[in-house]
Amino acid sequence: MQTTAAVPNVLSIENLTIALPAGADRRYAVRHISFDVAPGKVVCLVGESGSGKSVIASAVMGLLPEEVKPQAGSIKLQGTELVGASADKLRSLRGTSMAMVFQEPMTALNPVMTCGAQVDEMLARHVNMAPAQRKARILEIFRHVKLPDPDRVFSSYPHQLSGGQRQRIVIAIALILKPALLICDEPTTALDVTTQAEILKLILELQNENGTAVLFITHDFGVVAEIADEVVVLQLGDMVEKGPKLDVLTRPQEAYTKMLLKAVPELGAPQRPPLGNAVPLLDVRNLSKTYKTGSWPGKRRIVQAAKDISLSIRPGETLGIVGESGSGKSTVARCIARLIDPTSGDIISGEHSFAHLGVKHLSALRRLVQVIFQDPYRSLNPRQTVGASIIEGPINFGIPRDQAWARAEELMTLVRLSPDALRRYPSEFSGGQRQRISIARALACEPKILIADEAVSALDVSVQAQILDLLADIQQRLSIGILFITHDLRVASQICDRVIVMSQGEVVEQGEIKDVFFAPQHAYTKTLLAAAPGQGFSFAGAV
Amino acid sequence: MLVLLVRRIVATVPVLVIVALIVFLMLRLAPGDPAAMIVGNSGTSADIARVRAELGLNDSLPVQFTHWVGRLAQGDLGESYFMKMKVTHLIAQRIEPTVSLSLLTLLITIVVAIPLGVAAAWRHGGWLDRTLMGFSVLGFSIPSFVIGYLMIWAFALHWNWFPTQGYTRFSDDFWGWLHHLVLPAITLSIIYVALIARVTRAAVAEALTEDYIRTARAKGVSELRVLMRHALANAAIPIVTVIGIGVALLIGGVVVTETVFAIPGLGQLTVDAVLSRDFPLIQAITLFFSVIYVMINLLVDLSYLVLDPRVRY
Amino acid sequence: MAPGAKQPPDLYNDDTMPAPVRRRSLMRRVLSNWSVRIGGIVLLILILMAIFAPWLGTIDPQVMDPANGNLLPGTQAEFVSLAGDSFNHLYIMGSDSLGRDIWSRTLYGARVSITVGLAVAVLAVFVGILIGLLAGYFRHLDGLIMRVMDGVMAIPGILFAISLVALFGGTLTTVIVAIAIPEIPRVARLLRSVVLTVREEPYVEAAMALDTPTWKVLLRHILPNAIAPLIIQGTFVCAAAILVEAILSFLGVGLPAEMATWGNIMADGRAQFNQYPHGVLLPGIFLSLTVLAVNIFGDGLRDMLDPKFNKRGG
Amino acid sequence: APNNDKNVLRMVPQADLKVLDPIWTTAFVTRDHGYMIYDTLFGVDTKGDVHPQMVDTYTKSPDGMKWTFTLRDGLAWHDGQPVTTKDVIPSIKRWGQRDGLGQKMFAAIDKFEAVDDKTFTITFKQPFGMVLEALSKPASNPPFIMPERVAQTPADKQISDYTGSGPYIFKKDEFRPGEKVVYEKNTKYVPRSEAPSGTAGGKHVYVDRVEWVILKDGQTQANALINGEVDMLSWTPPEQYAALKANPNIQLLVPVPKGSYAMHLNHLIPPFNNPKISQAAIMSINQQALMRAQMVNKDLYNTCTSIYPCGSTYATDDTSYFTGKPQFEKSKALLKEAGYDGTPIVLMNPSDFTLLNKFPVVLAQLLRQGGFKVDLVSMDWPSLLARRAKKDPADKGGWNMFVTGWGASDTMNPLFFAPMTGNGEKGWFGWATDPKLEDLKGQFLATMDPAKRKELAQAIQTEVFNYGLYAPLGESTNFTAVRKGVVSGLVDSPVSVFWNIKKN
Ligand SMILES: Nc1ncnc2c1ncn2[C@@H]1O[C@H](COP(=O)(O)OP(=O)(O)OP(=O)(O)O)[C@@H](O)[C@H]1O
Ligand SMILES: Nc1ncnc2c1ncn2[C@@H]1O[C@H](COP(=O)(O)OP(=O)(O)OP(=O)(O)O)[C@@H](O)[C@H]1O
Ligand SMILES: [Mg+2]
Ligand SMILES: [Mg+2]
Ligand code: NI
Repeated sequence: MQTTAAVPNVLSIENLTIALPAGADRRYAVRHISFDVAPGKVVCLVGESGSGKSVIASAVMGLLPEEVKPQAGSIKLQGTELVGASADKLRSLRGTSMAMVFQEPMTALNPVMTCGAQVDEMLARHVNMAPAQRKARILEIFRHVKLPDPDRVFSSYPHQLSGGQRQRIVIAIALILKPALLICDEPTTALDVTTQAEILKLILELQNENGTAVLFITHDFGVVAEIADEVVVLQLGDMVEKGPKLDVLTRPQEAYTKMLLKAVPELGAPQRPPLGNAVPLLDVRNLSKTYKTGSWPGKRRIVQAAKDISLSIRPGETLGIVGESGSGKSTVARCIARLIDPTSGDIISGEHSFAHLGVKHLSALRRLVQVIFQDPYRSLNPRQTVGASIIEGPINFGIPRDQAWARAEELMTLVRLSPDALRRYPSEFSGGQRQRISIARALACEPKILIADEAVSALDVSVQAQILDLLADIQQRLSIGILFITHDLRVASQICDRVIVMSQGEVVEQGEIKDVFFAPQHAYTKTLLAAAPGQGFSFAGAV
Repeated sequence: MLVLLVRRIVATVPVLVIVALIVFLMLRLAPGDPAAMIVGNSGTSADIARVRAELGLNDSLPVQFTHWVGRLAQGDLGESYFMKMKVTHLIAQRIEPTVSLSLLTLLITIVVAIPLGVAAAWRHGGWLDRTLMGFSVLGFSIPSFVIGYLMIWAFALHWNWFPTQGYTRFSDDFWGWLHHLVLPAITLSIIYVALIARVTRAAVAEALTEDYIRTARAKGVSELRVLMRHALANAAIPIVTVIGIGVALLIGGVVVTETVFAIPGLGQLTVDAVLSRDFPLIQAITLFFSVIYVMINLLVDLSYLVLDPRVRY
Repeated sequence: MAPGAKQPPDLYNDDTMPAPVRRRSLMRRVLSNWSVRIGGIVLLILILMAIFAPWLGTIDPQVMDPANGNLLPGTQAEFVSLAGDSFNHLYIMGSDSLGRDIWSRTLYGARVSITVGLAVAVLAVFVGILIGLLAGYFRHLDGLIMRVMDGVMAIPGILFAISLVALFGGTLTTVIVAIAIPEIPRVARLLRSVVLTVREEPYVEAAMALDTPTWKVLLRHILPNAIAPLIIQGTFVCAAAILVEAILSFLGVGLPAEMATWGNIMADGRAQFNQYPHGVLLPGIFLSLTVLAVNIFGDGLRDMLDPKFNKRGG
Repeated sequence: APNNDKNVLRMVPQADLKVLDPIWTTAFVTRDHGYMIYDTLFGVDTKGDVHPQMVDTYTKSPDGMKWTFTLRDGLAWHDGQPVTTKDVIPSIKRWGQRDGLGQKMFAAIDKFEAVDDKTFTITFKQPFGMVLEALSKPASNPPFIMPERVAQTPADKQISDYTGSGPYIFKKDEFRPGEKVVYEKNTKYVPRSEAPSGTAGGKHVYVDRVEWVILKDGQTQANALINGEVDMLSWTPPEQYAALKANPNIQLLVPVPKGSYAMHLNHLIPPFNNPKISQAAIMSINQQALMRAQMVNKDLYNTCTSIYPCGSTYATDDTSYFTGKPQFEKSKALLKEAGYDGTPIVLMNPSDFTLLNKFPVVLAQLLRQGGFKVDLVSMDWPSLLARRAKKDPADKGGWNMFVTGWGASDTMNPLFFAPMTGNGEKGWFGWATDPKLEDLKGQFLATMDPAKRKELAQAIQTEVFNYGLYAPLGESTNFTAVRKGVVSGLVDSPVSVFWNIKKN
């Protein structure tokens, strides 16, 4: 980045160290961080969860929680020192010189204020303009961020807009005063891939237009590949590596960076053991589910979450279901596991049909099908030891306690945890470890089919890679069928034999990975694939 | 909107039927005989039997209940056993003092408690917060009659600023009305301030941890605006909900406060009616209070529509 | 390369996974809270005083000596009981209008108040749990149960208690039941809402997938996670019950007037509040102190146990 | 704020006025209300002598079997209509259906007729010695005269028209039960010319308006009086006596004679169906301790062993074994003799009734000293009233004993006193069966000779103790508290009356 040395940096951070209060998981949130952001450039901060990315962003904005304090170093915004600046000073800089876009578009906006009013606050606070002028200006920026029907949006409340639209509002707020620095803290993580692609495009466009400097935080290397000029890699608060995008992504110097890159799954058909023409373990035919919510005297609402879904799973096969949020993936999974009652259709295994059996007669299905859920923090009962959770199923099926316990110890080894861990509580484990425990719990019932509902989506790439690997290993050994639900096409392509693409409760396309992902037929599948960030980058291959 | 209102009102009917049934059974299954009470000290057993028959107390319970409900459906709540007056008339006489006391209390509470709660939430953990929470726990812990007696002793007897008892009608004399209500309203509002301040603090403190507060701060708006326009506006629902639930507390407090300050309101009427076993009166008052409670909470529910644009029934 | 960068973890060796954080035991965490400590110690002292009342300079709380009525605190006087025994007695907190020793009555009254508080809390919480579990888990019962609860809730608690005690007579059982019933819907609602949220938790779904029978799901998975809010609610119910007992006595519909309870002592004292405020204020201090201690204790517990304040711990 | 309006008298009555028909109920406060708005044919003065009130002149035949009465001039209802014998006769008849003495009188009456608008006669078929006492009866129920249309209300229905001919007019539209009762001066009332004394004499009214303010709590009553918010407390709460006495702005008066308290026993069921056991209970009484406990201050009570008000016509201290002082040993001996089996006696305590709730507590301890087992059962006053009507065994919802209070007007004459019955289950609660008592009462009723009456009164007293019917616990002085220098002119009377009061 020698070429830009002549232009003064918009943001320059030097040797920044931020201490954490006593009792936190480590002493420093970040240590010895130094990097610059030049005008018109995008600097990406990457790192696993907890590496200190957000803390840096908050420090720049002056929005650190009271108990977290910068201890050393400096943050200069267009030459103004921000460390130790007064609250008033920071407040006047916020919005005008620096602005921020946050991760959660769903919660970043005040739910009881209209969108227009929330943008207007920015103008009312910082510039002297008549209300009518302000409104004109807001409508203009709404058009600029490509919000449809700006007039309606102006008087809408956040909940009346989609996630992508809300994020556009947040961006409009951030950019309306053309700040010199824009900080984006995982602005697209919560969005669907297609929306994510649009938002990223928008940010780049606006940045180019105004020459804004952008500090972009993400843990998704696809996004990094898409957007960054420079990359800063963090590990547990330490700066591990920094440099221009291509250097870092294709010629990483540090082992940690290499490890991270290697863990990023690739979009490509992997080598999977061939499947015989075995009899399906489970046949799902024309499954539909309609939710009816609201009870008298409230209003009734009807959602048709799954329509006419048919699928089958064979031993040793991994069937993926992909689709955007709300497309009905989880609904299908829950119906198959009979955690909810399907409205119509059939679930057949051997000569049994399970779709409409009463809850008391589901034992056979319970033995056949087990589920692993997305959120590792909530899928284990916090008040039960891990061991008690694991042996619960076997005991329910009539296996003596000792035997169940012995089996649990074996399973712990299988999922690469120490058998001692059985006596501990879930809160003593990290997210990845908990997910392994969930797998062990599911396996304890010796199921033939494992349903993994977004089982790796909440995890860091490195941990995600471990779990995927573990699943593949187990499948190979036990020859079970896996129904793998994900929204991440890269992950799906890594682990599945076949995929089903769902949209709005319906199957739009299904088939082998190589067909669906590399020769998609349906328009929806095509958009989905086109929107995946970082195409053309082969991260693991770089190492 | 109108349909909604009607539906919600209709939905309260089963609740009120249950209230009516509970109250009726409670009264009839209890020992104690209004007839004995009416007859007085020098009456005899024969007198009691005569009065029982006159009041219809010898009929079977279902008969008595259908009788009562039947008349209720026609809007007739019956006549007091003692005072030959319609219970509706008796209740009507007592509404004004109770409503005045409650409204004044509510006013004091809202004016005092909400700013305090917001301030405490803002300086979460600071001295203001601690003092306020200390006060609020204390407010919950001192029986209101003790507070009432101390108030009378200090402000009415010692300093002579306020009357010790009684009530003046609003229409007769506004200042007299206010003069008579200041002490009771303050007494009654203490526990209520404690409650609302606490809830406000908790709700605002929680709102302050929300992402949109960070967004607001990132815009550089002033702290006061962050507190009022963003945090308090979003905390309004729990606060209003508790104000609604607090009506039950308020009614309980009214009974005690009216006794201490000899305010001729519904609270006193209740105690009187219970102590004299005036069944029709007890039934009517309880039903009346229940209707008030249900209606206020209906109002609270409806207020969500205004306070939170996300709420749709 | 930045100094101190760590080696990448080996994908297949679990030893380098973040070391498990040892959770401090719940008990120790709770006891480290100042509110819990202060509230707990005060409560403990009060309970000990109630238990050891006979050895704390007290006399029979019922015996009276009308000639020694309305003595000021600290008076030493000759006590002549109706039975004719006489002895010298120090009236630490003075005497009431019948010449009964307020200190003795207050200490013995602590037994009643604490019993009422605890019994009401236990009763309300227990019945509330049953109803809440039923309503929260068996959705078809929910409508009916909740309408009944709404009905009970719509009757102002004090009115209900006054009526019940007045009508059925002031025995300890009636008073406890009368104070507990209005609290039940609140506990039931709380529990129901907890059940409704907890039953959506993935671990409950997982338990269902493991073929765990419903009653076991309720007892093992749902109830334990509802315990914290219930204990907190229980402390507040307990505090409220102690106050309500006093209010009932104050209104003349509480426990029998001759029984030594804080409410009765104050009800007796209030007749002469202006001349002899000690008859109300001294037992009042004990009452307030107890309620305060229970409230502070509950607040402390809430800070420690409430999931809202304690996001991932559980 | 202080009530400084000279024309408005604000006072706290003895209790809350709920029932407005003084014939229908015996409640003291309803009787007081009756004296405000109604007039009676005869009144009694403080000495107990009877004087004509609405009656101008009367004559009786020498044998006392026929009486003729003439109403005085100027009597008018509040609505302006004149009072005539058409009103008087149904009024007295209605009263005669409810009142105990009235019932006895009508049992003896042969004819009761109007001669003209002003004159009526009563003819007896058997001797009845208490005509004037009955027609002037100050205690509940006094024979108030009501308009004909009102008097025709059946005796077991409450009246709903409150037109009277007394010195005050009841303001029905301002009546708020539990809050206040308002009376206005009856400007058309013509008082008698004699000086007022008791319920007799000239009933002059010097204020335009009397407001009864209902305050239940003693402390509140005292506070209100001290602050001048009310002018007068009809019955000073015992607990407030000392404070009010010490207050220079308050004056304490005693316009009404002392009241008394009595222990009543249930003679229908064991153990008090045995007179010996009843006597044992009476021997355990310690009047001094009981009165001290209930009345708080020694100025407020005295012991009195007679069943009649001490100092009144019939009172004597010839009270058989009863001394008012505890005789525990004798009591125990008697119990042994009678074979008391140790079943606990159910003593009812009206714990909400501040004028009665301490007696039972003390009494229980005394009875235990006297060898009884006692089950002190607390309840509120309404429950007590209900329970005392139950004839079941004590352990099945019945009762054995309770304490209640009476006015001097009740106890001054054995025939006025409701509990003085020996006719078994037809009688008052406790249902004593004592033919001798009934016989003595009959004789008392028939004679007009004062000396004979005195003799009979003594015999009745002796019989009461021998049977163990009930026992007096002592007398209490009921002070009326007024704002000193503001309120004056209270009339001494057997029952509370509120005319002749001046305010300045
Ligand atoms: N208020 C706080 N109190 C204590 N520790 C904190 C606080 N805020 C952050 N931390 C700690 O600081 C470290 C860095 O957190 P930060 O939120 O910056 O991580 P991140 O890189 O943004 O992770 P993620 O990808 O999960 O958002 C973490 O270990 C976190 O636990
Ligand atoms: N319990 C429920 N009651 C009513 N509607 C529901 C319920 N659960 C899900 N839905 C609706 O059904 C639709 C499908 O939801 P589902 O959870 O199956 O989607 P998904 O594909 O798993 O989405 P995500 O990727 O966000 O998990 C959505 O519109 C959702 O709002
Ligand atoms: Mg972050
Ligand atoms: Mg899902
Ligand atoms: Ni006034």
